[in-house]
Amino acid sequence: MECYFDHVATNPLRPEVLEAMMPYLKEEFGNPLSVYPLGVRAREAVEKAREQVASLVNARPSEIVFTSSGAEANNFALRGIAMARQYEGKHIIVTRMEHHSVLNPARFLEKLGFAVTYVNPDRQGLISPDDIKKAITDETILISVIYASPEVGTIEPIKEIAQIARERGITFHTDAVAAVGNIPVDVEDLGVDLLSMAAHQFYGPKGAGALYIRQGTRIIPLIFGGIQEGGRRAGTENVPAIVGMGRAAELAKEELPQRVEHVRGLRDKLVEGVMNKIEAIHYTGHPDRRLPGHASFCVEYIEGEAMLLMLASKGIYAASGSACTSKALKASPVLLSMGIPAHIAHGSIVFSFGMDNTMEQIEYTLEEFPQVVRRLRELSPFAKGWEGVEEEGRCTPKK
Amino acid sequence: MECYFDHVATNPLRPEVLEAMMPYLKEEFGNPLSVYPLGVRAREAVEKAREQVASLVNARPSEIVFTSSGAEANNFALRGIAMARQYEGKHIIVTRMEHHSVLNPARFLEKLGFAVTYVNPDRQGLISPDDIKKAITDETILISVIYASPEVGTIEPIKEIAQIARERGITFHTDAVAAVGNIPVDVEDLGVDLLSMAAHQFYGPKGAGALYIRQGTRIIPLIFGGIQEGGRRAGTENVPAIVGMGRAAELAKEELPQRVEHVRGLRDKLVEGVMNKIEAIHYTGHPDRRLPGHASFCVEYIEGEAMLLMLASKGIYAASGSACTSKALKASPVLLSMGIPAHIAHGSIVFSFGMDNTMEQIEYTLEEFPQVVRRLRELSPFAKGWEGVEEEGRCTPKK
Amino acid sequence: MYSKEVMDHFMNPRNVGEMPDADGVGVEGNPVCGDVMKLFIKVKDDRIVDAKFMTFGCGAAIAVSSMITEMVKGKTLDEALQISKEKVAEALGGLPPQKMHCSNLGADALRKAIEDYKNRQKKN
Amino acid sequence: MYSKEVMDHFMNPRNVGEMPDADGVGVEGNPVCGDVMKLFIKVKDDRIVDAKFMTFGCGAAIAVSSMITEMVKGKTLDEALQISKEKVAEALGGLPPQKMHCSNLGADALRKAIEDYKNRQKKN
Ligand SMILES: Cc1ncc(COP(=O)(O)O)c(C=O)c1O
Ligand SMILES: Cc1ncc(COP(=O)(O)O)c(C=O)c1O
Repeated sequence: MECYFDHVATNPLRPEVLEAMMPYLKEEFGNPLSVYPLGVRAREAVEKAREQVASLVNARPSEIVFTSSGAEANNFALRGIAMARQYEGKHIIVTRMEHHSVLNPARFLEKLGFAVTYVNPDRQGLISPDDIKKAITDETILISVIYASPEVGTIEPIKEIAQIARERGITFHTDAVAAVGNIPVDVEDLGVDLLSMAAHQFYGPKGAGALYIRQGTRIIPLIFGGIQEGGRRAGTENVPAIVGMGRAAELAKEELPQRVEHVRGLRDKLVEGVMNKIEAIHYTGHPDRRLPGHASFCVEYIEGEAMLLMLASKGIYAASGSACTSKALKASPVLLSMGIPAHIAHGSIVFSFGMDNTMEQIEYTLEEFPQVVRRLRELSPFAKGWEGVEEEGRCTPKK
Repeated sequence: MECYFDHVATNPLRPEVLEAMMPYLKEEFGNPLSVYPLGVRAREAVEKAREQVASLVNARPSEIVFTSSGAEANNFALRGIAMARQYEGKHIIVTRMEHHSVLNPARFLEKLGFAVTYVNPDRQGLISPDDIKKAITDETILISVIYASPEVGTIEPIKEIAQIARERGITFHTDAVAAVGNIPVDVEDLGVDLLSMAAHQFYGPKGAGALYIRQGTRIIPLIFGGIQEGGRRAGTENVPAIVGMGRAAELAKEELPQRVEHVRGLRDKLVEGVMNKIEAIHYTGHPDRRLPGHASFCVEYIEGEAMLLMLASKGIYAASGSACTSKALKASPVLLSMGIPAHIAHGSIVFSFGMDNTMEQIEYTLEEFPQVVRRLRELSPFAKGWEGVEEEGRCTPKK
Repeated sequence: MYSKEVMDHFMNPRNVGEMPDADGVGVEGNPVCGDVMKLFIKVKDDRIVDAKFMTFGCGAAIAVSSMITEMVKGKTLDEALQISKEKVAEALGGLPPQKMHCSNLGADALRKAIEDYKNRQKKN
Repeated sequence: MYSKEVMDHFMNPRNVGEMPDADGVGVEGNPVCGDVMKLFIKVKDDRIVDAKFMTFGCGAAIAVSSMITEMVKGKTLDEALQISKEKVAEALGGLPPQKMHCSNLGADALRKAIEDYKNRQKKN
C-alpha cells in the first residue's frame, strides 16, 4: 500500500487545478504586459487568480503580491519591511519556531546592523504573547511569528500578537505557509500586516506563492525591475502557476470544513493507535492547538531518517526533523528550542495528512509503524535506555 | 492570419517541453528534499535539468542556480555580488542598454551607498569596451552588461568587456536573457563570472530562470532559507518548470543552427520589405551585430501603441518601446540613450520571430503593415513633418 | 484592456482631418511626450456645428479625439465647456487608469479651440 | 539517494546484536549528534573471526555498521586497520557526500575495538 503522509513537504496538484492551468501551458502563453488580446487574456487570468487568492484569506485583490514560493514571500516580507522602516528603528523580533526562510533573512539582517530577538516557545511549541511584549523595544519595527509549525503542528496566538504589534505601531508579519488552505485564515480578523502563503501547500502548483500586504504598508521590493505586480515584484509572471494557485485557493475555500474534518479524523486515529502501541514515544507540539492533519512524535532510542527509510520501504512516506535528514546534520532547532533534548529530537517523525489519504492507510500504518520501531530498536545500543548520555553533550563537527 | 511576432516578450511552450513537464505536474509531485523515492526522483529530475541547462551555455552543473525568472537572476547577481564584495569597494558599472531588472537593482544599490556609473551606447546600441574601461575606478567591484537587447537587438562585445573586468579583478555579469537559446552562448569562451537566463525565452516554461555563477565566485543569496540550490536560493523547487527548462535547453542546443537560420531568413525578408515600402522609417539597433530573429524600427509621425493595436486587429502581434506601452508613460530609455529623439522613439515597433513563424506571415505583414502606417499617418498632425517640434522639449507630468 | 467603444473609435475614427476654414483650433500635448491632439471647430450662433481632429498618439488618444469631436457637435460653447475628462472616458465605456490623461488631453484641446474661437471673435 | 547495497545492508543488516564474550568493543559517536556505533569483535590468532554491532543512527550509519562487520571477518588485525572510510563507502557502492561521516564513524569504531582488544591483551 502507498501512503503519502508528507503533506507539509508538498502536495499533489488537484486535477481541477491542472485543468485550469493547461490552457496557459498551451495556447494562452501570452505575456500579461502585452497589449494584444493574447497578452490581455493572460493579464485577466492573473487578476482573476488574485481575486481568488485574496478571497481565501479575506483580503483585497490589490493586497496580494504573487511570488515564486513561500520562501520568497518570507524573504520579501522581512527584508522589504526592514529596508522600508530602517530609519525608524533597527530591531526585529522573530521566534525560534520560524522556518529557515524567516530565520535566515533575519540572520542576514543582523549582518546589516539590525538587532534581532529570537523568542523561545514553551515545551508545546507555543509562543507567549507576553514574551513578545517583553522583547519589544523603542527600536522595534517588525515582528514575525509563524502561523502554524510544519514540524510540530502548533498554531500560534497570531491575533493576540498582531494586536500587541498594532498598539505599538510595529509591522506584523506571519508566515502562514503551513496554514493557508488547511485551516481558516482571515487577515482582517487576525489584524496582520503581512502574511505569506504557498500554493503547493493546498494542492496548487509549485512555483506560486503570495505575500498579503495590508493596504498602506510601505515595503521595498525584493525583486526590482518592471511594473509587474504593481511594481512590487518584477519578472514575467508565471501565468500557469498563478492561475493554478487561484483555482486551488477557490477549491480550498469551498472545501475547507470537509478538509479539516477529513484529516483530523485520520490524525486522531493515528495518534491514538501510535500512543497505545509504541512505548517510549512523545507526541510533540500542542495537543489541541495544532494543524488538524498533523501528527508529530519523537520515538526514543532510534533515529528519524532510519525510520523514514524503513517506512518508505513499506510505502509509507513521512518526514523527520532529525539531524540526518537535514543537510546541515543538526537536529531540528525547533525541537531543541522547545526543550526536547537532542538525542530524543533525533527520533523525530512527522505524519501529515491530505485529502488523498484514507482510514485504510492509517490502519495499515498502525500495523507497520510499530514493527519498524521494533526492528530499529533491535539494532539500537540504547534500546534499554539512554545510559551514559549526557544531555548537554556537544557535537564535534563531522567531516 | 495570426502572426505572433513578439518572441522577445515570451514564447509558447514547445510540446516536447510540456510533455517532459507533465509527469511532474501529476504523479511525480514529490519535494526534492524528501528522502523517500518520490522525493529522490524529483531531486534527480532537477539535477538532470541542471546538466541540460549547464550544457547549453558550456558551464558545469554546479555553476547553475535555478531562479523563478530572468529578473530574479539579475537581481540575485547584482545585489548578491554587491553584498559579497562591498568591503572591497562600492562602485558598480552598468549600461543604459540594460533591462529594468538590472537598472532598478542598481538604483536600489545607489540608495544603499553604492556609486553606479551608467555607460551610454552609441547610436546603434553598441557599448564600447573603451568606455567601460574609462569608467573603472579602484572601487569598482562589479560590471554588468546586457548580452543582447530585446529592444533593438544589438549584441554587445561581452567577451572584450569580460576580459577587461577580469584583468582588473572585477566581477562581470551579463544579462543574457534575450540571448540564451537564441544564439550560441559559451560562458568559458566569454569568460564571464555570472550570466542570467530565462526559460520562457527559448520555448521553456514561465517560472524558470537560472543564474550561472562561475565556480569560486562568492555571492550572497537573494532568497535565504533552506538548503535548496546548494544554499544559494531557498524555496521548494518548481520541479515541473525546472524540468521544462532543462528539456528546452536540450532542444535549443540541438536546434540552434536551424533556429538561427530560420528566424534570420524571416527577419531579413521583413526588414528589406519594410524599408522599401515605408518612408520615414529607421531600422534601429546594429545592422549586423544583432539577434537573428529581431527587427526593430522607429516609424516617424505616428505612435507605437497605436501601431500595435491596429496590427493586432489584423492578427499581427508585435511590441513597442513607446511611452504609451509602458505604464510609466516614458519613451524607452534605451532608445533615448542611443540618441534617438523622444518624438521619434514614440514610433518604436519591434518584431521578433520564432520557430512558429513562416514566410507567408512575413508576406502578409508586408501587405498589412504599410497600410497601418498609412492609416495612422492620415490621422497625424505631423504627417508632413515634425514642424514646431523642439527636440529637447520636456514632458510635464500627466495626471 | 480597451473597451469595445474605444476600439471602435480607434479603428473607425470619426471626423478625421484638417479643417482649413475652422473657426477655432486647439492643440494640446507635445510629441516629445507621445501625444498631440489638434482639434478644429466650426461655430454658428454660439453652437459647434462641426468638429475635426488630427492626433499623434496611442489608441486611447485617437479614440478620445474621435469621441470628443462627436460629443461636441450640436452643443453650445457653454455646454461643450462642461465636457470633462471623466465624461469623455465614460462615453468610451471607461479607460485604463494610466490612459486617463489621454481624455484630459482631449478636453484641454477642446477648451483651447473654444478659447481660440473666442479670441478670434474679439479681434473681429 | 542511497545505492542498492546501502539499502540492502540497511534493510537486512548482517551481524546485529550484542556479543557478551567479545574480545574487543569499540564505541564511536554521540547520541546528541545522532549516531552511535558499538562494534564487537572476536579475535583468534590475530585474526577477527567474528564481529557484531549495535547502532543508533541513520540508514547510512546502519548500512556502514553492517558492511564493516562483514568486511573485517577473516581479516588479520593489521589488515582490518587498513579499512578506511573510503573503502567502506566503496564497498557500499558509494555514499552521498553528507553521509561520508557515517563511514568514518564505522572505521573509527573498528579501530577502537581493535585498540580495546590490544589493551586487554596487554593486561593479561
Ligand atoms: C534582456 C532581458 N533581461 C531580463 C528580462 C527579465 O526576464 P523575466 O521576464 O524572465 O523576468 C528580460 C525579459 O524578457 C529581458 O529581455
Ligand atoms: C512554515 C513554512 N514557511 C515557509 C515555507 C517555505 O515555502 P516554500 O517551500 O514554498 O518556499 C514552508 C515550506 O513548506 C513552510 O512550511
